[in-house]
Amino acid sequence: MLLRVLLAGSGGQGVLTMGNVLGNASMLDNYHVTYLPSYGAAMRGGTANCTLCISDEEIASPVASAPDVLVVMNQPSMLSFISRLEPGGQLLYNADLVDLVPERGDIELYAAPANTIARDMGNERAANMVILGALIKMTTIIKVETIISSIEMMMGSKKKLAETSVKAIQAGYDGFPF
Amino acid sequence: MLLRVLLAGSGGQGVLTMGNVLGNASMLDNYHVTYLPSYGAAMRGGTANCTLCISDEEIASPVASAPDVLVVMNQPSMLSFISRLEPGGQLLYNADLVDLVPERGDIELYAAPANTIARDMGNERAANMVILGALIKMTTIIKVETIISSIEMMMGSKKKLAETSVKAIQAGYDGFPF
Amino acid sequence: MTKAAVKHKVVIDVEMCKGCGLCIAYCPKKVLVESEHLNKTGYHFAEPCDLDQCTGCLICTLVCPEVVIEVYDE
Amino acid sequence: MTKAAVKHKVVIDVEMCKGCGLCIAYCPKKVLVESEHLNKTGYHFAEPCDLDQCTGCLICTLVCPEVVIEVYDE
Amino acid sequence: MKLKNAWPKYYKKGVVTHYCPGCGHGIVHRIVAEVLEELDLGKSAICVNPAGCAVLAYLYFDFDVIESAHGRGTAIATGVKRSRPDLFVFTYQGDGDLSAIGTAETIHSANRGENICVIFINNAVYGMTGGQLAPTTLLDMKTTTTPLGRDPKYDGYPLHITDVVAQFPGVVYAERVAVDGPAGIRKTKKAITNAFKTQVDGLGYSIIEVLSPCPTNWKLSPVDSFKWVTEVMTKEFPLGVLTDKRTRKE
Amino acid sequence: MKLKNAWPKYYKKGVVTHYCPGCGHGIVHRIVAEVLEELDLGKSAICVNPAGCAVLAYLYFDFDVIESAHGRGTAIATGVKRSRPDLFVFTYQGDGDLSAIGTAETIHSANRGENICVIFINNAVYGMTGGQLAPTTLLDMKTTTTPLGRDPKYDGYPLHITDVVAQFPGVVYAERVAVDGPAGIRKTKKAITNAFKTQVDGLGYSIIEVLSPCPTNWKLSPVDSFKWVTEVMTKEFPLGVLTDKRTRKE
Amino acid sequence: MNKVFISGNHAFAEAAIRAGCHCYFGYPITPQNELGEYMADHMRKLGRVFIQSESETAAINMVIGGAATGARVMTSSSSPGISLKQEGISFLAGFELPAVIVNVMRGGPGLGNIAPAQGDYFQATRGGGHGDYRTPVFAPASVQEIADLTYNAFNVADKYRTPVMMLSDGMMGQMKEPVVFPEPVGTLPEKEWALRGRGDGPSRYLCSLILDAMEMERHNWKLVRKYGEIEKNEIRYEEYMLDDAEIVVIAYGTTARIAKGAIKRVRKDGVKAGLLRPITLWPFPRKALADLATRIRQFVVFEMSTGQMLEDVQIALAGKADIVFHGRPGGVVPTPVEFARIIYREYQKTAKIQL
Amino acid sequence: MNKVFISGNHAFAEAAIRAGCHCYFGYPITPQNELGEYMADHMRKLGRVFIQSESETAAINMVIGGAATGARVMTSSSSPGISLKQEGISFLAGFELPAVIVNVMRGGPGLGNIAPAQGDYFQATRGGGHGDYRTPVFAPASVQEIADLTYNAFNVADKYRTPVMMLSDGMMGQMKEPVVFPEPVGTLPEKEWALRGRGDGPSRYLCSLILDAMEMERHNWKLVRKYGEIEKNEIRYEEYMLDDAEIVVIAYGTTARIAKGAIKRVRKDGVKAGLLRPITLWPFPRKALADLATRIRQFVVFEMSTGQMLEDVQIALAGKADIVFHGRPGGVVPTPVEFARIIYREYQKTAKIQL
Ligand SMILES: Cc1ncc(C[n+]2csc(CCOP(=O)(O)OP(=O)(O)O)c2C)c(N)n1
Ligand SMILES: Cc1ncc(C[n+]2csc(CCOP(=O)(O)OP(=O)(O)O)c2C)c(N)n1
Ligand code: SF4
Ligand code: SF4
Ligand code: SF4
Ligand code: SF4
Ligand code: SF4
Ligand code: SF4
Ligand SMILES: [Mg+2]
Ligand SMILES: [Mg+2]
Repeated sequence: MLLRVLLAGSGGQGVLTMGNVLGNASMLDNYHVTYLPSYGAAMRGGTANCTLCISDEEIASPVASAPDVLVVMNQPSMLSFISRLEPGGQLLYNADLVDLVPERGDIELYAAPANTIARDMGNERAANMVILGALIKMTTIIKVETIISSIEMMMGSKKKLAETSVKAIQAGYDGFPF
Repeated sequence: MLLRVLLAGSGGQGVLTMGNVLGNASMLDNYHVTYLPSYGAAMRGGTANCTLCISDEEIASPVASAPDVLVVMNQPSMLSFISRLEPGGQLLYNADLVDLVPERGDIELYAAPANTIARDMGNERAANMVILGALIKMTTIIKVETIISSIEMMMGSKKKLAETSVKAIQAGYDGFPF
Repeated sequence: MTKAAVKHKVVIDVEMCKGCGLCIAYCPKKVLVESEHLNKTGYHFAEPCDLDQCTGCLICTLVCPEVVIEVYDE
Repeated sequence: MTKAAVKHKVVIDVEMCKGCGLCIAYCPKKVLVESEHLNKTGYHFAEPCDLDQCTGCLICTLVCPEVVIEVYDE
Repeated sequence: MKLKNAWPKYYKKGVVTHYCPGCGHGIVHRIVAEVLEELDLGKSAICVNPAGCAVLAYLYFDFDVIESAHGRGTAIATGVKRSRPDLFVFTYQGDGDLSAIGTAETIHSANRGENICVIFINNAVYGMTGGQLAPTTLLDMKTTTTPLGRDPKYDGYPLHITDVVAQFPGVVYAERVAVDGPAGIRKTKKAITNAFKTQVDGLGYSIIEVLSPCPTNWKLSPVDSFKWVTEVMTKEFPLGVLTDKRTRKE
Repeated sequence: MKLKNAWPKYYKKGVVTHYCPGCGHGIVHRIVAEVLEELDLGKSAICVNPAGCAVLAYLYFDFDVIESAHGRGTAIATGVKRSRPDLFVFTYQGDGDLSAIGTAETIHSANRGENICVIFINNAVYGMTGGQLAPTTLLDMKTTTTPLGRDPKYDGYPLHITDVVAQFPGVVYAERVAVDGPAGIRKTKKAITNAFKTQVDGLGYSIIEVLSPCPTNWKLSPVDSFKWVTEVMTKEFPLGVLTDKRTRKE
Repeated sequence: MNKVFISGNHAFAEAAIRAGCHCYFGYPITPQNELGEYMADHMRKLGRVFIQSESETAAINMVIGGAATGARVMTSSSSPGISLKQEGISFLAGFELPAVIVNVMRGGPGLGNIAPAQGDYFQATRGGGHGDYRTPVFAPASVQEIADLTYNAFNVADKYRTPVMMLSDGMMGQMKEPVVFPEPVGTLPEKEWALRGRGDGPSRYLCSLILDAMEMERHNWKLVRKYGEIEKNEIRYEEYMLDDAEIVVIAYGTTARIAKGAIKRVRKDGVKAGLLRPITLWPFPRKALADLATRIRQFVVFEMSTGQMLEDVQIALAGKADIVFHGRPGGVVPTPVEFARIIYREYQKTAKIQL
Repeated sequence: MNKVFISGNHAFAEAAIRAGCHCYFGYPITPQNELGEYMADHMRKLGRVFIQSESETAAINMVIGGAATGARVMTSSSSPGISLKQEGISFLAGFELPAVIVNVMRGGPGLGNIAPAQGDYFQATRGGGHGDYRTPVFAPASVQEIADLTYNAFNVADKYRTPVMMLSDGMMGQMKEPVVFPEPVGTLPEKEWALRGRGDGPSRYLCSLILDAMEMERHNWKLVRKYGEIEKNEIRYEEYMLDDAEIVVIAYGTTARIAKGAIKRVRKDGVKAGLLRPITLWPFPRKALADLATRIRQFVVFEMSTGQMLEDVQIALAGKADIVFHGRPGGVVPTPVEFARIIYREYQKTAKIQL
């Protein structure tokens, strides 16, 4: 099994954090996993994305020209990446910041009102964690408990932040599909 | 035919000029010729030397580990180079500045009171040219006329200097063996 | 379409605007505001609201790093 | 061999001297002169002539780049 | 209906820059293009680009540009100007580029009094590589390589390189200005105009240091970045003319 | 019979230097050895040698020495001192080494206020390579690469790099002295003593610029070279203390 | 479980710290900035040395200074910055000073770009600097291997008194993978040659200047003997599915792991492909390749360059087998599918020949 | 007769001036100081440009600036200084800017010494700089050839828009020989690509930064095609007594002329020895060597290094013949007698085998 996930959004949306939490969790669940962020000048424009490859065997390339799963946090990322999604792949997007989804018949679509949910929970910046929760429900390869311990492992120091993140992940997990 | 000449003395004695005049003359007489000076840090000490290879065919190496002819202008150079002279080779030295000639049975010795002669001619600094005159008389491969035109070619601008040099060369040429 | 009352017109290329807010902050007449809409690049672009106040002083164009503001005399 | 009359002795390692002439020029008592002989390296080395004049001021040792002058008290 | 602010002739139209929102580079770029137009230098201009956030300036400038290896701008400019004294030659450099790796080239091109102009964008950090310590970083300022703030004990002091070269006889005009609001931007344009004229008049080397906001690495909003330049940065780097030898007789 | 001038403990005995007759290097070498002895630093000293006529100084110095690539002395000294702050570290550099190819290393080691000493031998030429133009060459002075004399139009002006670094907060002691006679030599020794003490006291960077004769490339006798330093060179490079921050409170 | 999810750039730094690296000197350059930033975060806290130098040139010379005192020292950069270190690396080799130099390669020549590439192979293995010298070059193919080989690089550097190059690329530097780090070293090797002040002993010096040509030649041959030792003891490579292989891929670092993916694919279709992955690029596993050539006719070389390691393969195989080269320079990261296609194609060719 | 008795260093300079070199930028270093000093004497008088730069790094970047305007430009240095130019040379290659770079090699690594050596062969032929590029390398073996090849180097540089390296050594630079110089060039090639200000045309830029990997790759392959052209058209070598040769010496520059002397000697004793002297080191005359290998078994490689060109010979002969290497690194200049001894020895061996 090899799952290639591409997460995309704008700089401030915590896309890389999402990827790191997921990658770390995959490690905890003893998968082979690679995480590759966009880097350098690419970031200047304000967009950020990262690719995760999760597998039960050695991973050849951390690059995914055609990912199996695409997660987009805003409109511009939707436009730049949807065409790369593997036919039959799954698309999960942040319904609050994406109003236009280009036509593609050959993929599964899932919308998540991430900002709304996060806002209702009192911290809109946790929208990425809502999406993350939804993502693992959707992909079913990582246990939610693992994600949570992954969060605690990575944000251990920042108790407050960890809690809200965990709440957001739960919300996204329980809420999916919306 | 290949003649390898090593000229050695102290910085101020015009050893390199000597070599250049001889090399230039060899060219004028249509020989193959190479001139290789000591260079760089070696000069700091105050000694100077150069090697000429004069031949009627292409010259392989401008270096002469064992020259056929050795010309020394002062005592230190005598000490440092005499051992390198090829057995059967010719040694020409400036008798005025060399009082000790190490024992070597297998070479021809020629002394020239270069400074004295030059001083008598009114310019002690021309001692190198006196020796040069003696050298070509001794080696017989370069015509004295050629050396003279070589001088004029190289010092053309400095008339005065050229004249004294020519006079000194003649003196050395005519005087040899002393 | 221009409104008769307005003496100056300020045109912002909203798609090229990066929503830095400098024009808004430095406009002496507070003519410009941040739109609640996002442009395609995802920025809350600047837009004129109270154009009647505009004196055509060009300060907004002076501070705009993206050179996307045009100011017209009627 | 020291001369009784002399209060100071100046010893120059002539073989290591480069004949730069600095000691000769700066000796306030003109004690030192350039030898007409050459050392093995070919330099006209410095040598004391009028040692009686030497005050042991050490200026010669101060200016000598080769550190080859020794000055002794009797 | 008349357009009051005509598009600068030597600036490419319709290109979205790669700069972060509120970055000072965009503003200085526009000024450079405007001054070249006003002095009618665009046709003979050659700009030497830096390695730095402005590395892509050739996509925006509409006059001839040559890129440089990081820090070597003034050496390249020297080569261009010596080879073709009739061309108008200037470098556009960041503080890392000009005052760290390019120190020797900066000092010696200035000391030779090369007849070139240097536009020196001081944003107190390495922008392009992600906000590391620059020679110009303020004391106690946090950067990605001074996580606890710049400590003079280890990292040295903010380097005032423009003040250094201003003292050289070969440096004819040097001024420090700031992109921190409408007034500062106007002064910046005036200063760059003076510098460019200095070369046109064949007088020699000129350098304009521009204190310029880097909201991204300063972690401030563009508007706060402008304020920070005025309130904090100019305390370490006072504005003004550092030398003006234009009237000096040869 | 008592020897009045004992041999300097940290200077090798019986070695003929490769220096030309009357070269200033030999004199400064001796002074360095004497000061190390007087301050009892010879055992913990590490000297960074230049590429220059002094490249072979390790054959004469009787303390630990590391050679440097041309111009990089202060970078190497920085590495040594940061790694082993307990060692006494100084560089010995020529004017080409320190103020041409080594400009960036000189400026930034000084600006970081490294706790090292720099002994800067200014003889206004590149001695080792045969007397080419140095940044410190005087105007109109003939060298093998300025056959008609240094022309500021092409070759720039004499660079006063010690004055430059003296202004840095990290530079605690800077003085210019001259090897031009007994008095100058005594002053030179005093200055080097001050510099060495500065490091011992942990105060930071010190640099001593020594105007030093190069009879060979100046084409003057050793005695005339001394005179030339006094009469000509000190006009361009005035002697004196350029900064002294030793009493500054941290 | 002390497994951590970490990037290659951070792994270089953490492994160095655990190997007892006492000084880091470096200058920022993408795609390896995180390495220096990690050092900035950790070294001073540990009472060790971090300096962001004014340039790469200064950094490599600070490395010389630190190494001269016997400390373990590291610097890092990417392609253009590594070019600026070449004079210094030549000096390190001449001085016989140990140091670890990390090159996180990017696209070139010139400013090029910041994408992963393998265009500095010649520079790393042939000595981009002047004079007769070599530097051991390690080419990790995973973040775990970055940790292990960096840790080991310090030992090799000390053992042979030589600069060691870690040759990686932007993808390796940026990518995160799970890593188990080696334990921090206990005591470090004693270095009697290090300069620490003469103390009560004789004075000493470190220099690469040897004016006498005969002596210099002796020094050169001494270095050659040392390099011979390194060739004898330190060659490393990985063999992957070679036992029954009829076509062998030679690739290192990023291209090697991609090649593995390709081999897995083609094996599914019965194509008997294998991989020999050089882990040390110098010394290059020439003998291992020569041995393969006795039974295998067909070799494919994959590089993210226009063909540099290719020359080492040519020298190793000495005409005994056919070599096909497939390169993707300039920052393009090839895919397993792409490599698989090449392997199929070449395999068919030989197959035909066999009929 | 316009024959002059002149040193190699001066011949480099005079030939450049006659080739229309408009700018010289350089920094002093032994053993090539006389080159820059000659330029200092002549260039300004001719209304051309001479600058003694603050460093080799600055010099190579001034070269970039001068070349960008379309002028013919030169710099020169010796081994350590050439290492400092590597980043700049990589940029020249990336920019595709023509320039002539002279390396008068000395002993290394490190500061080494100032005696003649051939230890920078790898650096010159493999690109000591970063990224995928090559530079044509000419290796003169006499002062006359220094003049002729330098003159030609400017044409090659312009024709292919590439930096060209003149690889020489301290002996060549210091030695004087009789030389007849080529006539000064008339009109120089028009360079439409040069930057001269946009004037009334569109603005242009010169850059080596190509962020898009695909585009960068295209650029890399474009360069490779260009290098292919150079390999097709510019390979030069000298054949000496090869017709009946049974043992062939491969050597360049200084070692080649010494080898000739050795061959003359051994020929006297009926030893059928010959010489193939590569004049271009890159592109290397691989085919010429391969052809020889079809009839000759025994090759001897002479270098003043520990074995660098040796690898090009190995690649060229691809195992088809035996290769013996004899090197004298560090500044030692071998003698014809010494080389002759090696040739005898090897010749006897093969002779035996033939029985
Ligand atoms: C030789 C070399 N070293 C390092 C780099 C990486 N680099 C590119 S730009 C830069 C510094 C940018 O800072 P600055 O000059 O201040 O410009 P800014 O981005 O802040 O405008 C660095 C370190 C490089 N490209 N080349
Ligand atoms: C990289 C490099 N460039 C050039 C040289 C040649 N070189 C050695 S010393 C020197 C300059 C010496 O002048 P200076 O530093 O003033 O010392 P001095 O000999 O005058 O005491 C030069 C150019 C070198 N060794 N290395
Ligand atoms: S022109 Fe002046 S008043 Fe009008 S919007 Fe711009 S800044 Fe405001
Ligand atoms: S200043 Fe320009 S970019 Fe910034 S918000 Fe205003 S219009 Fe947009
Ligand atoms: S000690 Fe004084 S007086 Fe005596 S010789 Fe020396 S300088 Fe002259
Ligand atoms: S100063 Fe020293 S070297 Fe010079 S002449 Fe006197 S003793 Fe000799
Ligand atoms: S990082 Fe700073 S300097 Fe670079 S573009 Fe962004 S704001 Fe401008
Ligand atoms: S050249 Fe000058 S500096 Fe060098 S040793 Fe001779 S006198 Fe001293
Ligand atoms: Mg900056
Ligand atoms: Mg000097």
